[in-house]
Amino acid sequence: MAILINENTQILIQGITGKSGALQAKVMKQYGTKVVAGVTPGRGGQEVEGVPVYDLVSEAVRAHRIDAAISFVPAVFAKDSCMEIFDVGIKFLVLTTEGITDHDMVDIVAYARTKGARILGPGTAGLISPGKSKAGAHPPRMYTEGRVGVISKSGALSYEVGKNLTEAGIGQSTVLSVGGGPVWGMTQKDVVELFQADPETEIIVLLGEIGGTMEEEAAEYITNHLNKPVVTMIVGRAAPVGKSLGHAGAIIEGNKGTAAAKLELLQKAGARIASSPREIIQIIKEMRGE
Amino acid sequence: MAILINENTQILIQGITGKSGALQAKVMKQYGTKVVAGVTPGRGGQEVEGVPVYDLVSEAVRAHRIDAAISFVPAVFAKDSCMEIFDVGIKFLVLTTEGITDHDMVDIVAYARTKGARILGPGTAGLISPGKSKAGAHPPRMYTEGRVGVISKSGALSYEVGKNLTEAGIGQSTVLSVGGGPVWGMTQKDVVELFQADPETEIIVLLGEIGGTMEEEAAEYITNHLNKPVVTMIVGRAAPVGKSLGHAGAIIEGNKGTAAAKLELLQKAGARIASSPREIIQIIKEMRGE
Amino acid sequence: MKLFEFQGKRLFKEFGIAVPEGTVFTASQPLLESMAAPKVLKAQVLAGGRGKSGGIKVVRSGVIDQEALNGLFTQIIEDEPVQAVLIEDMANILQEFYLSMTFLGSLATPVLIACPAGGMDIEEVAHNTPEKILRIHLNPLTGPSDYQVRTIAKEFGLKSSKELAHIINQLWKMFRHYEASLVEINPLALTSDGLMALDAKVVLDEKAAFRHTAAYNALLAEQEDILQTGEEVSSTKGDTITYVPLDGTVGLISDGAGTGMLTLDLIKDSGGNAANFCEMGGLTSPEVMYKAMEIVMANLDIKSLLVVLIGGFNRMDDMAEGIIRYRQDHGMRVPMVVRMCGTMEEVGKEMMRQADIPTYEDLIEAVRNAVSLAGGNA
Amino acid sequence: MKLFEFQGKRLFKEFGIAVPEGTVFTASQPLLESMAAPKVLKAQVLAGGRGKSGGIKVVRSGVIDQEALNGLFTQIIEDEPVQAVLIEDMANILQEFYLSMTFLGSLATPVLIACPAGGMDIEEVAHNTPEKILRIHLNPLTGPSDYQVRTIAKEFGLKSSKELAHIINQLWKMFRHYEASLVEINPLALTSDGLMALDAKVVLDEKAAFRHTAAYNALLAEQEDILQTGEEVSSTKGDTITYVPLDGTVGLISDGAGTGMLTLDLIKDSGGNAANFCEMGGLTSPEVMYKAMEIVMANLDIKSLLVVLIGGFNRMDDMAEGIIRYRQDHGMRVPMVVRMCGTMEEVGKEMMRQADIPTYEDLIEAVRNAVSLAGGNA
Repeated sequence: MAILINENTQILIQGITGKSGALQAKVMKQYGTKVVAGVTPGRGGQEVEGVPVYDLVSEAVRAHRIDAAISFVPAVFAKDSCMEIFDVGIKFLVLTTEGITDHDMVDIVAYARTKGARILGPGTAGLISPGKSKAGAHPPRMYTEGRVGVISKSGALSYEVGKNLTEAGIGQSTVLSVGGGPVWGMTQKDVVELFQADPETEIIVLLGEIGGTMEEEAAEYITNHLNKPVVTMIVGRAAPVGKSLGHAGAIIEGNKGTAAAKLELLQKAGARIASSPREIIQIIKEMRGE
Repeated sequence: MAILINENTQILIQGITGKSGALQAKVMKQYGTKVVAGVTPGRGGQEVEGVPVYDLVSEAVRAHRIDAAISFVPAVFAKDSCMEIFDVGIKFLVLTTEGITDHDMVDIVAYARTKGARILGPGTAGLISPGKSKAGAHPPRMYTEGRVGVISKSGALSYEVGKNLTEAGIGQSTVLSVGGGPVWGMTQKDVVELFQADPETEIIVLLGEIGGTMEEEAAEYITNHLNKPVVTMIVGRAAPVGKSLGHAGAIIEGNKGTAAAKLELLQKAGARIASSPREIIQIIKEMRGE
Repeated sequence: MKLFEFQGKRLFKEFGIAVPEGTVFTASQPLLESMAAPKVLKAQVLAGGRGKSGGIKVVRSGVIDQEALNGLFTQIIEDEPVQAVLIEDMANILQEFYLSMTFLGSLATPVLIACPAGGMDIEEVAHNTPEKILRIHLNPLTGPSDYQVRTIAKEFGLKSSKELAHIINQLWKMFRHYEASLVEINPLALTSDGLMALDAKVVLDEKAAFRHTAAYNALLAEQEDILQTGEEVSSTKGDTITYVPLDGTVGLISDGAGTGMLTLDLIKDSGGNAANFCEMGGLTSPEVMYKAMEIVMANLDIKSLLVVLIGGFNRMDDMAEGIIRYRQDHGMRVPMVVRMCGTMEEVGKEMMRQADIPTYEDLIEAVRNAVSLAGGNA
Repeated sequence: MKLFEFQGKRLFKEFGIAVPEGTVFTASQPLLESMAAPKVLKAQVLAGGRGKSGGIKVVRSGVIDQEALNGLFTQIIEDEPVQAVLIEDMANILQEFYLSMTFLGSLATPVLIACPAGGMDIEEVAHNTPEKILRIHLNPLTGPSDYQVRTIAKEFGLKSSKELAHIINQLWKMFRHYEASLVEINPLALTSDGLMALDAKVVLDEKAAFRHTAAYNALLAEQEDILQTGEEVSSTKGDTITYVPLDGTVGLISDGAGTGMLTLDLIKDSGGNAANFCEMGGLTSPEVMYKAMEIVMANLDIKSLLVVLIGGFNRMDDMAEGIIRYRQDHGMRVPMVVRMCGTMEEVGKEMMRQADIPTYEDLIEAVRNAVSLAGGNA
């Protein structure tokens, strides 16, 4: 199982001829990801790492079954390229691009919703279902197949925790980062929901950050719907308190947003609290009675 | 059962204080339709035929469970009032308004799709599930409860056929008209699909007109998915051939649009062809072995 | 409302879509100075098929004088006398494309239609090689996307999609702004000066007139000026009445398009011929009923009048009021057959009884009677 | 990019939203003629809470002279010396509302926030009577609907929604056109002259600068002119580096916000204090690594430098190149602790080995070492 991608998922890379796209095409293929097509306007007919390149997504879907896409398209072109993905009916897009404007991003998410599609990102490091497939930056050697699902906001933090888990002999079902916002596609809550439905995932590790209300929303879902154990770590406990923008930020966030507020809600929801990757390992071992 | 509305459906009337809205509120209530709320901006607090009137749809849904809405709002305000319906989560709207511009109408349908909502109309006479509920203009005495589903483009034609069926002792599950276009919400195909899923409907009567390609699309669905008998009548056989607009009309319609083309496809799809309401009765009686 | 080519091109120009330089002349307006070739002279008619009917003259050398113009003004294209001619600079055409935007009604979506082979034979191309025609659904909430433009540019064999993107985006803005039912550029020509609209077929949605009163009225007034010596416009405006004249003797009025067409079919099946198709819409007043009778009775060929009413939103008392008032004001020079049922039918029928006008219950019976009264077979 | 009130109001005016007449004065620009009361003098600072800090003076009678202005120019509001003052006509306020548009990030939707009780105490209202605050999700593909405006008008107790509709629609257009992260009108005042924006808080999305180069640059240049005598802007521009100065002695660079914050927590848990937070983003070049070191090392309080790298999209060979080049160019005046792993880590570590810079594998070990080298507890 795992969530979102597995050994059968056929993936298209948007922006495959760019530096990052080409490198990740190589790493992903080496890992075993089924990269079946790439798209870069004007480069149709070329090949990158043995993957055929098309000018248009519509040409790629005529030639291949595509289950998911990962985009390395620059922010300037992101909105159009996302719409191109959703218009052909692809239902899952990993959007690694950073620097997409907030207004473009709300348009992209609104459009995805009209098509029933999911976006991971923007600015996401992507995801890995260890031993099966990866779409994004997760360094393969830091992961091993298993039954712990890891959700992070930040990419590097999901590497850090994956590395610690793997070194401790704890395997993962899927590890992913939702990206840094301020406007997201999939949220931590959305991913918790998927892990809840995934029989292969036994324990969920939820990695949060100060600011925003995403962890609070996940906590609410956990309280009301989740029946799997959760370990959580909120980073930024030592960070200075940020200033909110105008009154609107304060009105929206209310008393939420601080590490203390998030931890309190997650604890109430039944999650175990860790303050370092090492503590995450300890708690999981305890949960497993090891 | 029946489709779209039944004895439990709670209905909101938009534009209830207008001449047509108020009259239909009365007729619908007399028939037994559960008309639970009305909306007219600026008239909040009033009552029409014992139905409470609100300024905003959001106020009505706070006070009542609303399953469907019927709108008598003038064309000028139609787009906004439709969005108001869909934004509160109402999933079925009977849009009787005529004269909505085509551009407004494609916006309304696109918006409804983003919310997973259905629109019957515009310019529809609405629908009746005899003996259970009616939302629209169908004159009660022309209908009687039974197992024939009737789909019409034109309202009056659905009265005409309903009247003939009832006089011949043939009852109906639901009778509806999708409206005259040129841009529609629900199409004949969409309604055939609903009748297919309705165990109460045994025979489907499909009433079409020359022009457009809606009957052809229904024929395709019938060919591939339907396992209930269909009787069809296409009116306008004697009408002069219309002129298409520019080349675009000809390109879109191709060889479709004529009564002959529609009848040929429907016949291939297995439908029985009638050329008058009396023939419809005869065919249904034959089908039933009467 | 169909626009003349020159009107459509003016809208194109307003939205920054390149068109050839040109001037319009009406029949009453003489050519004061002769113009130097090369020019294209194009008859301005609302009918289609102008090119194949000789309504376009290309003058490659010499001068364009009144005589050349008169050659077009004497033409009649599909029953439409030529009342205006557009004289345009001749473009240096490298390639001709087809581009239009309209609606797919039953999918309720705007559609962009594009074909790399534009020009007069587009319908044949559509028929013989349908795969050459791109039908691209446009999302009304977002408009055309760049990738959609690139899809077309690739099909057209254009190296850069930039100029095409400008045209498609501006055409979309115009389509939306003026609430057109159709905007068609055929051909969209690649010329030595870039992409240019060599023809314009624009149809505006009359339902949108309330939102564009000034613009629509100005276009209409201009058309009436040009058409004044031509035939009277046969369709009525300002209400929901649809009127189409036909050749027969049975005048027909219905309160629904579907029952109207059914009645038309039944008249024919009964051996009669309808004099017209006249449909009032499903929600109308006594005044509209009255007006429909005026329109239909103005046809002197009528031998009987068949009124088919089956009221849903329409109230039979309102309809009876309109019919009775018309008869009071004008009398009836031919026999009238009225089928009346539906909403408020008791009241309506009672009114008719008191006015001594019989009503029918059954449609077929009413049809046969009307056909027989008109001297038909039934 | 936060805008000054007067800049925000200029944008409001551009979009047809009424604001009081006013003029801006900078500290270096004397008041040439005294002005007649009633006027409102408003310190122009980017910080919030200005009203409660005495940054607004209402002069009801007499004249406004240089002395009155100077009273504001000598103020410091939340560490920000007042460098500009806006002098405005006083409005005749009947009622004060709150209105803003921003984003709900995790729902990915624009939101319109409205409250019938606007003014300085809005946050208290939000806290004490949250039911008074309307949060209306706006669909980015369609913008505000009339019924949403009517919903607010009813809550505000306005008889007609027409003027409010104009303001909300224009505010939406401005929000979208300038790609603002926030547009806030508090108070939106009902005055004897109609609805008027008495304050403006506008924050632009710096990521959108590529699309609005001229406009954003002009606003920024204007801010720099005003702030020139003030403190240096501490954050860097033009790349993905986030830099926040802190009080401690351990310089910190990370290639991810999450691991950066985790490291900050671990430094504190180890008894140390970070001198800063500096995060480079997950996809950067050797040049960015080099620049991050320049920025962090410019702080003379630093006793050790901790570089935490865990590469996904970032390549460790690129990071090593940046570090080594910086050390070649500038030397290192404090000890450096580098944790390096992830993409291309073998190559990166080999480069570091050849440059004789040790690398760590374990994060906690690296943190403790850096804290200890800075003279902390670990």
